[in-house]
Amino acid sequence: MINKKVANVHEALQGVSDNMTFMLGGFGLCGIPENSINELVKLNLKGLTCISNNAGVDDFGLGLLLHKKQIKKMVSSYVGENDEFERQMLSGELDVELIPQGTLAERCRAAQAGFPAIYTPAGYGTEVAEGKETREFDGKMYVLEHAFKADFAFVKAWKGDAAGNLIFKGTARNFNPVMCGAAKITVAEVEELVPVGTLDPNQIHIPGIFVQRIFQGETYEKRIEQRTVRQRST
Amino acid sequence: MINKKVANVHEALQGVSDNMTFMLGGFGLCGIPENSINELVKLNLKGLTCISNNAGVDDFGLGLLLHKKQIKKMVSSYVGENDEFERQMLSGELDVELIPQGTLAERCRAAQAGFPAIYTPAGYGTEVAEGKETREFDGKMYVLEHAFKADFAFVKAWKGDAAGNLIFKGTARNFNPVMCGAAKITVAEVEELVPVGTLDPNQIHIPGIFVQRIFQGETYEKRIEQRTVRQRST
Amino acid sequence: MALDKIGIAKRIAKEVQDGYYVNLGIGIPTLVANYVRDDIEVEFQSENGVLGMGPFPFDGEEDADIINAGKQTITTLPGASFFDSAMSFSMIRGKHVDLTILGAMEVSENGDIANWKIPGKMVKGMGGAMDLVASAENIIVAMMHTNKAGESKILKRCSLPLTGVGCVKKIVTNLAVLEVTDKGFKLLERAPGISVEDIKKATEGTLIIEGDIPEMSI
Amino acid sequence: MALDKIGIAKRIAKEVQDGYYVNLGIGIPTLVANYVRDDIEVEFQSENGVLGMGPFPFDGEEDADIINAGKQTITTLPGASFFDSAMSFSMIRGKHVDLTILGAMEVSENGDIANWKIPGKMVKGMGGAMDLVASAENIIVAMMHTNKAGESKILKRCSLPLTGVGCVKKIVTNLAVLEVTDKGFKLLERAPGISVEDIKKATEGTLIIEGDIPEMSI
Repeated sequence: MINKKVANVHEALQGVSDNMTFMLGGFGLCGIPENSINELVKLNLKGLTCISNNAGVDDFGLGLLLHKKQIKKMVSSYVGENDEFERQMLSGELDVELIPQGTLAERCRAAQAGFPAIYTPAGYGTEVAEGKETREFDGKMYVLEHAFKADFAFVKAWKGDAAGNLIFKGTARNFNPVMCGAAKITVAEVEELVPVGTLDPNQIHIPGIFVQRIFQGETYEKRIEQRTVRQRST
Repeated sequence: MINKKVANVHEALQGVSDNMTFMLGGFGLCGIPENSINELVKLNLKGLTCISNNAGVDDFGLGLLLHKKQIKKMVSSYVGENDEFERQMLSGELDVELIPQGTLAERCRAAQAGFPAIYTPAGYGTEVAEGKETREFDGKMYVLEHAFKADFAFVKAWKGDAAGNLIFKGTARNFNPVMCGAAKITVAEVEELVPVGTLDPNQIHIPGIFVQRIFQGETYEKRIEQRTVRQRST
Repeated sequence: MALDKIGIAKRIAKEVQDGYYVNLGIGIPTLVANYVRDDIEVEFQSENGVLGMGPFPFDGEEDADIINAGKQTITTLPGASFFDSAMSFSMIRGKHVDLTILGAMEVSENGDIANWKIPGKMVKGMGGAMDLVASAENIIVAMMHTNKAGESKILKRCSLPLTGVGCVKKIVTNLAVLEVTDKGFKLLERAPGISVEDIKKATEGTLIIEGDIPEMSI
Repeated sequence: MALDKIGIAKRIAKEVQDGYYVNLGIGIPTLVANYVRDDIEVEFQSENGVLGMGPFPFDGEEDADIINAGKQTITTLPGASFFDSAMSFSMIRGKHVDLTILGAMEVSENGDIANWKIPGKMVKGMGGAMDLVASAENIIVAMMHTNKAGESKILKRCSLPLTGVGCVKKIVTNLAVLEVTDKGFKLLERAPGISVEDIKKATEGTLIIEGDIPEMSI
């Protein structure tokens, strides 16, 4: 078993520097690598390009990096729910590349799986396809989209082991699995680091080969963005 | 819950006919849809095109269809271990398209995921790439390979439920998941059909949306091709 | 009387058929789930990675790890599954989802839709909408017929950046049910108490009126 | 004396480094696992969908659902995982596997390899070999230096249909360890008791001999 365990978030983030490109898992605030993000805030890196489906909220997730103006460019599919983001974007301080969510997922997976590019129908005929190569297959039009290139991927899993194997919970899975192995170095933080051999080999979502470093996160706030409930009928 | 359960293999194979293209899961004899194959033999369909990593052995798996000369064309990555196959191929009775194993997997996944084609480095510069479009990305050459088109996919899972959710065991997983939803109709046979709600939603390998029909196989021989063991030290 | 959001959701719910996998967008579409007939089997997919969504959780039973694409806490029904974003869009791009219901800012008579950006003002992003409209064979748009200023959102050509081209088949607004045809918007139904004349006034795109237009039953 | 298959496997085992994920082909490569130093951590991947392979099972403990790419029954070690064929080749194509060891019928001095087809005679297929050689940065070929008729399999140009072009970096045969360079096969080591002259005779491709050629230690 090849040991990927590192002591803490500090050790896990060795080698990060200004102007790097990062992938960050999560959908909204669900399944985001909280500990890694907080460490990036602490390290006060600048000029970052962040590939992440969303950009957090004003005071949580990637919003924290935005507030300190650490991010130069965001590559996302949806960036609502964040006033500071909107301000920086509309003022031109922040470079934003909005791309379809499925394209975002598949450009990550292409990097993970060694594909240089993919053809997707998403965005054909819209400004997303402007300047991009398009092509017809079987009477339908597709846009050529390239694999991402990133320095680090930061993902968050539910459980993991020192071999780097990961299991995700519920919809906190989202982009995390497709970002594993899609950057030069993949850092996984987990809620629970379990002994090697306790995870069922049939039930591992991401085999450790896609993960370079793994650590147990210290705390997880797991903030809920839209708490919606129904009343119990009496 | 949308019910995909059918009573038996006979009902599961409604609509199959001569000259159709089938995908069949399995690697060697591991994880092959035994019940569906046996039914195809019984139905005595002719002129079939079969997309399957291997072609069974002389008296088991797809070898049974070969013996009855039901197969017109095989699309596979490896076809050793089958004398009748080799005879039919070398004599020209059987049309064989050999393609790299990763290409086979990804042409299935492309069909499942709505991609028209993929670029893979596998086979570049070899006869596999002859007549195919090639292209350079970042200094490396790739071959354009198209998504498969198939009428039925026959897969075999370990456990499944009436919603069509599937779980695979060990290396019997192999091509089965990537063929689900990659044909017009996907037929899943399972060793054990469990009540809906008993499978953990976090641990489902293939969600039911990719499966049109599911049934519990009557018997599974699960033959071992190369029994290799070590002796207990005394 | 023009329909409210619930009325639109109720009318769209009638389009949902037995055995459908349905993707619901944020806003009015989310409400549709509440009004689907209970004698048919339908499964709801959300692009953030869940199939088989159930109702909102009871107070106190929310799980931060189980949300829908609108980031709302949800529950799952028996037979549900969770998966990653790549597999989620395999379902969408691979045409495994039978019906997509989403909102729009504008729709044009050739079936174009705009719903993700107002240049210089608002840019929330397209989320999964571009993938959905590019691949879904069956798209219903839920929207108000006019904007707050009373201007039509049912247009000859969209003025906003597009989300997809030539993809919308059916539109349910607070005033009408429309079908996108080669010749323009074919008026299928009127909201209760709304006249054909009312709809004509609220529609900038070509409106095709053939014979008597029935009132919706909701 | 020329090495036997086990000797070749033992020599290749010395190329395996701590922390490597290794894909072993069928035949001699499979034997390599038995001779890797036990003070380093290595994980074996098999393209049919397993990472963390262990030894063969004890008699009576075989599981038909747990095999390697050679269809042999295997076991797994703690930390192992199973996955589908698409993910397996994501590991391979995505360059996550550190070392690929495979057999060959022929290798040419520009690094081409042929190992899947003898036209008109034998066509077993390429299995995963074309994917492996097209993407692996570190490929070692395990093979006999000559065929049964005594003809060299280390050639100027391959005569059989290729599996991959310009991809082989190192070759371990029953006679020698060779490195593929711009100028030809560089002789790195001799098998015990085998002379440079023996190797010259058995090699059709350009052989580069610089200085004293050490004998292998196995």
